[in-house]
Amino acid sequence: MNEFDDVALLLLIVVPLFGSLSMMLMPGGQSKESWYFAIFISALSLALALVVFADYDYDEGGFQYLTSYEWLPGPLDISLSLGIDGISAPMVLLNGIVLFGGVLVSQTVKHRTRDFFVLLFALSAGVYGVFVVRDLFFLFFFYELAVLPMYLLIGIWGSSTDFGTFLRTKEYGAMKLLIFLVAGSILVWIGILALYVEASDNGVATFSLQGLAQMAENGQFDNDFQTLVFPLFMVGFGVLAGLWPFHTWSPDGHVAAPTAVSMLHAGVLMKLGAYGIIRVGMFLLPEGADNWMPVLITLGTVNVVYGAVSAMSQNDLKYIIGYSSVSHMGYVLMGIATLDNIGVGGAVLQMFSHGIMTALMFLLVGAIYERTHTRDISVLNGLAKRMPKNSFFFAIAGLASLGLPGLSGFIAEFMVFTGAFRTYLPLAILAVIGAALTAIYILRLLARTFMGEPDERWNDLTDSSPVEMSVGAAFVAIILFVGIWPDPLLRVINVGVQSVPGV
Amino acid sequence: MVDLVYFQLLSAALFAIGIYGVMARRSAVLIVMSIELMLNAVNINLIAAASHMDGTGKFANFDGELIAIFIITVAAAEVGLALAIILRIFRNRSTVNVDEINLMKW
Amino acid sequence: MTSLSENIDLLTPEFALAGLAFLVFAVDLFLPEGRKGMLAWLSMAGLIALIVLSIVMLWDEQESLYDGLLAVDDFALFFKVFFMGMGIFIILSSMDFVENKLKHQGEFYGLLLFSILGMNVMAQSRELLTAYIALELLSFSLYVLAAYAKDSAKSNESALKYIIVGAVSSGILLYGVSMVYSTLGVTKFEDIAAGLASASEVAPALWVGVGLILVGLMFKVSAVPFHMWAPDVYEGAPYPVTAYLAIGSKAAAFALILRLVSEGFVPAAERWEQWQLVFAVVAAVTMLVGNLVALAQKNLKRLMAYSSIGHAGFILAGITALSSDSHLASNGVMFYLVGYAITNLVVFAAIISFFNMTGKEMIADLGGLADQQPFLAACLGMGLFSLAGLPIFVGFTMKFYLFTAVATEGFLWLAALAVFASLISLYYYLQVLRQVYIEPAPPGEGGSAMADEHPALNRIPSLPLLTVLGTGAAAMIWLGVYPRPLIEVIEVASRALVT
Amino acid sequence: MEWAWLIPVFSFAAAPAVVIFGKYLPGKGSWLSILAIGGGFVVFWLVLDSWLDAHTGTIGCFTSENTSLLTCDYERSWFNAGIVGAVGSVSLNWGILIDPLTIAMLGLVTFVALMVQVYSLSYMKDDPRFGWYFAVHSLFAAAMLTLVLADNFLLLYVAWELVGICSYLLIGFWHERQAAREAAKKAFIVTRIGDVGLLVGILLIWRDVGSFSMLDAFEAVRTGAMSEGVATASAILLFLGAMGKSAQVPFHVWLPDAMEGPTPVSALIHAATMVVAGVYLVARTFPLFEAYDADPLLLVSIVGLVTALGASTIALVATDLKRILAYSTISHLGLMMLSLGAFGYTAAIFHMMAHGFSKALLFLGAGSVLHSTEFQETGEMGGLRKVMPVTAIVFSIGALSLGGIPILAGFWSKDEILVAVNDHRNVTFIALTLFTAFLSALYMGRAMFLVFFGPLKDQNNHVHDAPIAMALPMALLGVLALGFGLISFNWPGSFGGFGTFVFFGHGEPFHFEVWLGALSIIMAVAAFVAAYKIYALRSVSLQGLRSRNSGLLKIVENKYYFDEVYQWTIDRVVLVFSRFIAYFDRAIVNDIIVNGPADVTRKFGIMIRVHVTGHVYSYAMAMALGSVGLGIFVWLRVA
Amino acid sequence: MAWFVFILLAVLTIGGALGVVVVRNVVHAALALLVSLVAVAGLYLVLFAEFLALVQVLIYGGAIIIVLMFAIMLTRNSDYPRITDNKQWPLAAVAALAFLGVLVPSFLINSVEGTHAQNASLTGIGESLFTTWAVPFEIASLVLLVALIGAIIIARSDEEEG
Repeated sequence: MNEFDDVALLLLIVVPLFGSLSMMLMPGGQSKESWYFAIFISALSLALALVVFADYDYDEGGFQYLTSYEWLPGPLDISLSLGIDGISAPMVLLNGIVLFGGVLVSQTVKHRTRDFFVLLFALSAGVYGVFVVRDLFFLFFFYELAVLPMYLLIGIWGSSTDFGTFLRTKEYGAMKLLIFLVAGSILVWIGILALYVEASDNGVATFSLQGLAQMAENGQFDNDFQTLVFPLFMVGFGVLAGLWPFHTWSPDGHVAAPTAVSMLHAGVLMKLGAYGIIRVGMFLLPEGADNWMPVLITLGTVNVVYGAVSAMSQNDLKYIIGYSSVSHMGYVLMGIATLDNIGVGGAVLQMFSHGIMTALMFLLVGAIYERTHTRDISVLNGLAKRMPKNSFFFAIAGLASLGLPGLSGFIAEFMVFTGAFRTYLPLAILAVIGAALTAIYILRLLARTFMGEPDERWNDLTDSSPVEMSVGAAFVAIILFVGIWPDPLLRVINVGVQSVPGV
Repeated sequence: MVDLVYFQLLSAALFAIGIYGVMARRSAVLIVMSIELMLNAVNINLIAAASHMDGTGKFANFDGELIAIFIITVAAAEVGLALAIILRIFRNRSTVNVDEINLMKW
Repeated sequence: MTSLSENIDLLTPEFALAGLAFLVFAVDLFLPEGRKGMLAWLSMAGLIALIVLSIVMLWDEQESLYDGLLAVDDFALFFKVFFMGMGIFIILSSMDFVENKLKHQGEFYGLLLFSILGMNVMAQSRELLTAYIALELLSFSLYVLAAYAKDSAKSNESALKYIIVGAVSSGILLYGVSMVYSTLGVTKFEDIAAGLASASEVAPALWVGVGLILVGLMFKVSAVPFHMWAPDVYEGAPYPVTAYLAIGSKAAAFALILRLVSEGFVPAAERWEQWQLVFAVVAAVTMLVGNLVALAQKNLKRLMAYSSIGHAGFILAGITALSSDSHLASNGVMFYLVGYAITNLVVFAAIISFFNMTGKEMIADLGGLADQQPFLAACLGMGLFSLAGLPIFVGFTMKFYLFTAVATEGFLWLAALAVFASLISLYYYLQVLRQVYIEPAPPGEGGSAMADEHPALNRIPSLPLLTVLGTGAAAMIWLGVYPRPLIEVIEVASRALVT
Repeated sequence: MEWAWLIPVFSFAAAPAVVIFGKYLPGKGSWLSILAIGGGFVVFWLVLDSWLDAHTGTIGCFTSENTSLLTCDYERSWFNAGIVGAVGSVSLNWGILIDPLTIAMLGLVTFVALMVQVYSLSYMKDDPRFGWYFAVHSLFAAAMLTLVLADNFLLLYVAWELVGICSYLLIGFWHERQAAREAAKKAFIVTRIGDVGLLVGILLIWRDVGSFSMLDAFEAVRTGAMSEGVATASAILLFLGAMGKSAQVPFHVWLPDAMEGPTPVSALIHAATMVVAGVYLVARTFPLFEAYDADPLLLVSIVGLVTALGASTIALVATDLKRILAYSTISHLGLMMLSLGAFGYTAAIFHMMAHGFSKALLFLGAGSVLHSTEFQETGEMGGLRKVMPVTAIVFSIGALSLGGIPILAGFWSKDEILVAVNDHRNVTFIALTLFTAFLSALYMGRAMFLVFFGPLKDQNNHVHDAPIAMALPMALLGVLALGFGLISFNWPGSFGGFGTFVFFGHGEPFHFEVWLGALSIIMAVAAFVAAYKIYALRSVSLQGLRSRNSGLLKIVENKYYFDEVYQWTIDRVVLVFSRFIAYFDRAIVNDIIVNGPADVTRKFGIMIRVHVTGHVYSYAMAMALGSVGLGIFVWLRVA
Repeated sequence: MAWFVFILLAVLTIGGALGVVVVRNVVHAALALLVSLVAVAGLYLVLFAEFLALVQVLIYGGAIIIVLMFAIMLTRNSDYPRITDNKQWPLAAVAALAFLGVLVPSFLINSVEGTHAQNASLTGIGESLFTTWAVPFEIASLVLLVALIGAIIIARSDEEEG
């Protein structure tokens, strides 16, 4: 290991944090300058993420880039120990990509730009942290850090939805989102406390993940305890993963959030939940996981179908995407719950692909909203004429989300199905049907919004800006790449999934 | 000879009366008086205990009386301060009726 | 028999502090009006000197004076430094306010110093009467300070309520003392432990007496149901005094409780386990009531009052978890006290400077603050997040530490409840934050814009307040990210406490 | 032969090239895709050739025993789920499977695609999205060819979905038209429903066999490793997919609407190639269908028969030229399915090709008619043979061929089907099949005569014949429609007749049931004569007939109300359900379950705050009671 | 004899106390308080705590009652006649009785059997007051100082501050 490898992961966390703090000290007001600086920071972090991902040795597998900094010795034994495995590596990459894209398209943020980026970077630092730490305390620390800026990000820069019939103010969305996520995180917190207590009763008082995982391996957590505690993590993290029926924050939150935040949130943050279930729930409480998986997979299936069905009759572009996120996270949960190496692998791949896909969608919707100031698909029409590139990208993203082969979505969903077919046949079939439902709302959206003759009111509509274009193109490229040649991603994921106990 | 317990009961009764006064009276001044009753109950208890102690040969100290002295001092100070505040309120609001002194609630 | 002069030098800081107070009074007489600001600097300089002095003199002292009335140990030293340092910041954040809104500045600072002296002795005392007298010194100063805005009806009222309820509580406490004395004949903490340990053949008067003493102390920390004075006094008292109440007197009372419990209860091993439940229940009720009622508040100070009640509940949960075999709980409590003090300082400094600018104290008035006073808003926001227990601020770390301690001592349910309560608290903190960051500025009384009616809103806060805000915020983040140094100091302190 | 994979790759390469560089190239890069498909066509000949002489396994390819299937596994992994080789891991390799069926399909697809693309050159020449059109065409060709070559179910499914999306894009090509949009959506969703069956079936097989390779599946069936239940279930599920793509009742509704797309598209996708993918699928997975006692085949034949009959009746009364052709397509697809269901494997494939050429021809003819008349209603036409002779001729060839006039391709293939049905199914089947044949002759005649015979309306005086770029492909297809049937005989020489080339189990030489042949000839001729009298000479009036069976007529004219039923289901069931869920999500889950507790908590706070009365004596009271409570608690706890 | 004295004084104490908390007129209440306090001083005598008795009479009977009287006079206004107990007095009575109910048994159950009271040596008290209890003593003086200053600051009206 050269010295870069020792600090690589630390840098991943520190760079955005540094960005956040240093921008805090920058003079406010000049939005352009802060934007440039933000691009610089996020590019840096993307580069780091790429290097880390590329250098991950998937033949060797296991945790790599291991480093540990003693933080609080003594009874609590907390240390900032870092390392990524095949599951977290793709997530780190995902965050790097989406963050970069999000910052690029945040050019449109003109009001209190500096504060916006301060919070955005704090958030992404938290996300990186969750993915790279191997200590329960810090995992929770960064988890909360990733959640808390959302309130202001949505509250200040968000937008309210008002469809005569029903009104959702951004304040409501923000408050609901934060309360929900924190409510979830307190379950996690309680679970962590329980784990620590149990561990210290068994002689080893520690928050270190691998220490606890070791104890779990030695069967020092008895079955009842695991069965009792696992739901805390399942639901607690599940809330963030949009687990039904704790999903309602997600459409409202996404709708209210500004573009970049929706991208990061639907693209990366929701993955934190699923990741937490794997990393904490399945690694530390394998038996509990085993006992609870039937419940989880059932809920996941409900997610899939419920999300798809309720997306069908939405009229707000963002609500459609929001519900589709609920539906797609359902696949992730299902995949996790299969406890089958392909299923879980599919879940992780789906996390990645959905991250890119949904980020792209929010980006494009954001671009549309910028210009038309509406997201009502009964008002929008014929945008393909006015914004051809935007529409083309949207079509690709939509097709990816309805699982068209050759696009990233297909392989992930397919793997989830495969895993589920092995384990829970009936639910798997339901899920396949749900996948078919996706086509309905996606095509409805495409037909209503992009096809047809545009109103004259859209005559002077401009296509998305070069920046948005390039970001969109990049995302489309990724979607295609993963869909056509997923191996670079999969071989990493596979080794990661293999080390999950019980798989 | 009167047993300690009777003094204790007496003090208990005095204390109860005092706290009743605090709870039941409306005039701030009367409330202060009732507080004095409570403190006296304390003193009775202490002194009685102090002077009954070494009968059982338990220990011979008069800390109780000492404490009582301290308490009397503090009580005096307390009365002074409380009355000063009451006077101030009377000057500002021309009432010492605690029913009317509730600008702040909930 | 010990003599008056024996080991007297170990009390030098206390005498010096008293001397400092007298000095302030004296100088006050000769200072012309308008130069009274000097006094603040004088007392701060004195306090700094005293901090240095006590650290140099008392580091690693392990003495017990006056056959066990007073302890001079690292625990006491820790709290001395804590209180005096806090005093400095309180003075800093009160200077403008006192300057513009109050009379008798000299006495203000003098009384402040006296009350700090009272706190110091509270942290040192190992005997009921000493503790009580010190407590009264603190309380009296606070009574006076609460009434300091003489012409404000609210201030008078708060002082009256405070002194009456306070007197009742000290009456109850004293009655407890008398009962303890009448059964044991002594009033030292360790004797209480011994008595409790053998409580089977002593009169129940002992338990009841101890219970009444606890009532007196829980009044000080405004634990439910002895909390009702807090909102009124907080609301009525002058702003700096409110801050002082929230931070200082609470911390002092907890210092006393810490010593009382760990010297007077914990050693009585299985008896303590019986008593733990008492604390646990009070803690649970306190954190719930405090946070729930806070949801319904409109007035900033009142909100802070209820929030402080809620936090008192958390700390009491920590007290519950005190045990003879681990320092985790005592560390947790002390860490929490420090973190809470710093966070509260920041929050209060922010709202004090807002009050200095506009003279408003309702939550709704904070609207649009982020636009006129970004720094102020940022500090307030960070403080509130920290109070709500979110990273990267000390609030998160201290809560995590404390609740972990509580959980490990077998009170997982209490820890879980605490976690839940802090979720409730998040809601009302966010309501304030929403005003500050999201809502537009409300129109002033004149109907025109707030900023026009209160031009001060466009000026930066005064230097002392900026100092408090800056250092406070920095400390919040530092302790939130890397609390290890502090915790190591605390470890030393609690080793002096639990041996 | 191991180069067969090039066939799709050409077009796959062409598609993005046209999209990206098209606008800089002459002809919007259309020639790129034509070149690509042309290359495919060439390679097809090579493949065919190398198969016909010595189909010995070449490098990387091997002939599996017990089947005539030649597979080439290129050891190029597409993706590996799970560590390669670890238990339960799934690795997917690129690979192709070649057998006469494949080769036949390759021929059909490459040739028709080539023809249609050439045709489109002039047909679409002034369309703004000219380049895009060709790009999608290439993509479609590539996907279709992959579908044909796939050696494993997953690859097949992928290609299957891709052709689906291409058809979606092409149907909706003129998306400015509401109808086109809806048609495209409908096509995709309806087929998608079938695809659910397909995917489930595939995964079911995989679950049982542990591999996606078709050979393994067939092997498992052969050795009985796959239980009858699984075999039957998966066969039926696969057939669902086939029904979707091949527009079998009740999934046929999308095909007529698909006529909203450009006519060449209809010719290629909705006549010759994509719609027969279903037939191909059934043929390809025939082992599954005929395994054990071949229950699925009965289902297949029934569905086929119903489809054939129903569609032909509708075609009889439809007035829109393209729709007539569409329903005729459905009906003929039905015939193919029927034949497959009746073990008429060879016949089905034969008819598939014959029909492919003829129907493509008809559509292209129709295309040139619409192109220059700009009408779709047969009522607006008539007598066009005077102004567009070439078109008239080729159209008539196609019509006659499908109508089953001897020596034209359609006749032989239909005859084969009749034989198969006659051999394996009961008399009802054969009777109805014959009736269908008669009907198809009738509506073909009707279409032909309505359009090209009778008096010429002077609104059509300006009409001109097809330009060369359109005429040439039609001509070539015409030749095939005319002569293709001849390859079914055993000619002396290497080629032992179609039946010895494409067959399932054992190849049988061409045979001919005289009475059936005669019967079909008579009926076909009769039908055409009748049609001539009715629609060309107008000497026979149907008014009486119409008025007598007006009720029946109404039903048929309304296409048996399938669309209405579906519309109703969607509006009244699906959307209502969806709205209900959406409402439930907001009103119940959100406003009650979510906001409820929050509100309750806040209200509770407001409620209990009154305990701080503001009266100092009640504070004292609280202290007293508190102390009492604590005292009592201590009594209980400590004492 | 001692019993007789004790009972007499006890009655006076309780009576006076009750007078404080029930009578309608504040001045009478103050007088009742005086009675009770003096009776308490008497009890101290019974307990041989002469010094305490002295202090009691001086400080309470002397200082405190006088101050209270002053306060009453200063705060006297028209509504004194109707000042009585507040609305919650019955509840208060219950609470007080409950308190009593907690205290009494705790004294009765195996209480300490101290018999004849002892005389405390003044010297002893003085001695320990200036050795062991030196610190509390000094702090107490500070408490008095604080109270003094506070009283002055609060009570002094600003207009006569020039």
